[in-house]
Amino acid sequence: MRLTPLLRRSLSASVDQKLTFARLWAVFDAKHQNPFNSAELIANVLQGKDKPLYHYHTDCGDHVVVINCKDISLPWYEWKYRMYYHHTDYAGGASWTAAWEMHDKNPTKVLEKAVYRALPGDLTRRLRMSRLHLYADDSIPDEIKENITRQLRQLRKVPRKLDDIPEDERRSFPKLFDFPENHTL
Amino acid sequence: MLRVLPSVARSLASSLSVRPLTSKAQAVTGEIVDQNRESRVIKTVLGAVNDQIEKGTHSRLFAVIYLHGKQFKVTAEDIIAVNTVMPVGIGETIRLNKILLAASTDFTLIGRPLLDQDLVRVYATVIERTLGHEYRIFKFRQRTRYQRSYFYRQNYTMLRINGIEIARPIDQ
Amino acid sequence: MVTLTSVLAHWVKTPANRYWKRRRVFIESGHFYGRSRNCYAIAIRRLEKAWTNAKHGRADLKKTTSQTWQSRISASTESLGLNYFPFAHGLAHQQVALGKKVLADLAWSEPRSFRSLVELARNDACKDPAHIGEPNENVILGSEGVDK
Amino acid sequence: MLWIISENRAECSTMNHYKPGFFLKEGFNNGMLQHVPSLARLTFKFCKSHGSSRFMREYIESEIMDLARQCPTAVIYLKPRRHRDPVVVAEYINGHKEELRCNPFSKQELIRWINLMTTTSGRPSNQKLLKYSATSSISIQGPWNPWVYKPTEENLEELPSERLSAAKATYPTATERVLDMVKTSQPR
Repeated sequence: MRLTPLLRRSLSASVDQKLTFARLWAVFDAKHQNPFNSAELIANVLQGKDKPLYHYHTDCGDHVVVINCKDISLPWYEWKYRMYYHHTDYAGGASWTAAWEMHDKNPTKVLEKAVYRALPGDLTRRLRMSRLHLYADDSIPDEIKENITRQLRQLRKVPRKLDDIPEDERRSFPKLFDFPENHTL
Repeated sequence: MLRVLPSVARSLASSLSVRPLTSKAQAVTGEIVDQNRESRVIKTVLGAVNDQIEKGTHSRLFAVIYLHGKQFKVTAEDIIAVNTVMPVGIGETIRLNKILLAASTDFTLIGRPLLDQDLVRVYATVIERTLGHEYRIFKFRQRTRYQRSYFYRQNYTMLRINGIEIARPIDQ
Repeated sequence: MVTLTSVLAHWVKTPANRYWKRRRVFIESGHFYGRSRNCYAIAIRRLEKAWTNAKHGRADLKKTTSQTWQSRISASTESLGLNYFPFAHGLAHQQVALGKKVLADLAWSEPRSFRSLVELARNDACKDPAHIGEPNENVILGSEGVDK
Repeated sequence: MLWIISENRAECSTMNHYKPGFFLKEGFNNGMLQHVPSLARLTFKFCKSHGSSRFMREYIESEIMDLARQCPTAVIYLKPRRHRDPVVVAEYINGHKEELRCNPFSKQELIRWINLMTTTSGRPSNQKLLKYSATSSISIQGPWNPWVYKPTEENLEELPSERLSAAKATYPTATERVLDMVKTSQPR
């Protein structure tokens, strides 16, 4: 069948439309990442702020799958001093939970709350949160893994432990100075 | 191995069309090591673009024009509304001289800041001169019974873009 | 009975004048919620507030539109490995006078032209590598028939 | 009562004004090859004796021939009737009809309003223009999509992948700089 130029243009236009507004699934590795800085990155992706057709009325955000939530790293002593407040609405019902305690109960909760705070507090917040998929370790269900087409870059390098570095690499590492023999560490 | 972005070469070529190759333009070719190769690249790119222009095989053109303090991205058959009264009769055709950018699918000519007037030509016809919607500018002061309403309507001139053409090879 | 000239006739409080005075207000308050739609005393107060707000709204619209343009441009440049401000400075330094409105339009409608603009700005900014960091690996370094 | 008579029934009924905005659109690509003027008929209704039609009469005496020469495709009617306000009715080729009461206008204002009626293209007046340009081909190079700037080899990678996930630093770390210094000073 031979298409007229006008018809061909309109057909390709509808395909273009679907391509342009395609909703991707991105994956983010939270290992050794600051959850509050990562939350800003994830919130931008959930809102679609990384697309040139972003508009605050347009629902153009991507899905984000976050893995290794149990390995997040909080700065300073925040595991101890960051408190999550809850009130049961009864007298004396206030409670404060430390971040480490929250993390023990649910390893995805700290990041989830961080992303919730980073998103704008309008009616779209719950919808966007429903596109966030958090997993404690690196195992993703198959039905979600098959959607993933995009990888978000981490914000900071994951440091290597001394035990992870092979023996020969450790030996070949240049020594800047040596301790004197009588030096006690 | 020479590695050059086709788009860099395109922008290079476009800068050539406006002015001769300056030291600033040479800095663009940071990835090209050999001077001879650079000139060969420019020749090839310009040749490819000129070939399309001479044979007329390039796709539909679009241009960014500067008109009455505003910029419009236009292509043939477009209508634009300019927020002014133009001293041109209805149905008369004018030529738009200030062109910031002209491109097709395969090449982009970027003006720095304007493209040569003889290179790209954009024609437009005035099809309508009208007023916009009326809006109320309301002034109100508390407790003094002062309130005024002023009404205002903007002037608009509608232009139909007749066509965009590249008149000559870009490196002449 | 007092007879008035035609100039003073509209001063008379007739039911018809009362109706049309209210009619003019209700025409504009038709989309309000509750009694401010149909009760004159409430409607006129809400309308005055709406008219003063509209004045600020016209100014705010320009601001939010400009923010949207900037957000769209930076989304596109960042996926090409360049932030918004080096991009804008690079274009200005190369004497390219394209405005935000047109750049935001090109960013989604003409990706190839936009990419060549980003490359132009990047090569200008490359002189000071601290501003742009490493080139993004999303950029394909190709040789489309130019080096043969 | 002759205020502004309009085809829009909402103005005369008890409904509120709902005036939708409009986008630029011109039928049959008017102005591409040839421009077809949109004004079809212009009717001047006025009184021969009443003071409210004074400036309208002056306009008709001095300006109407110029107007007829200026728009040769339009038909101009003069319709005198007694003791009523002057009205100008413009009818356009798309079927739109616009009526304008001209009682408060001076002759100079009348010239401007009638000039406006000849240059507009027959859409209901006082509508909000929503977009300042209209195009049939929105994108020439194909619009942006999430894969435009994406390198194709990324599609072959199995996600999540460590290579694409690793953070990129702008500056070298202190360790890397020390290692670099050591490497450069080795021949010594």
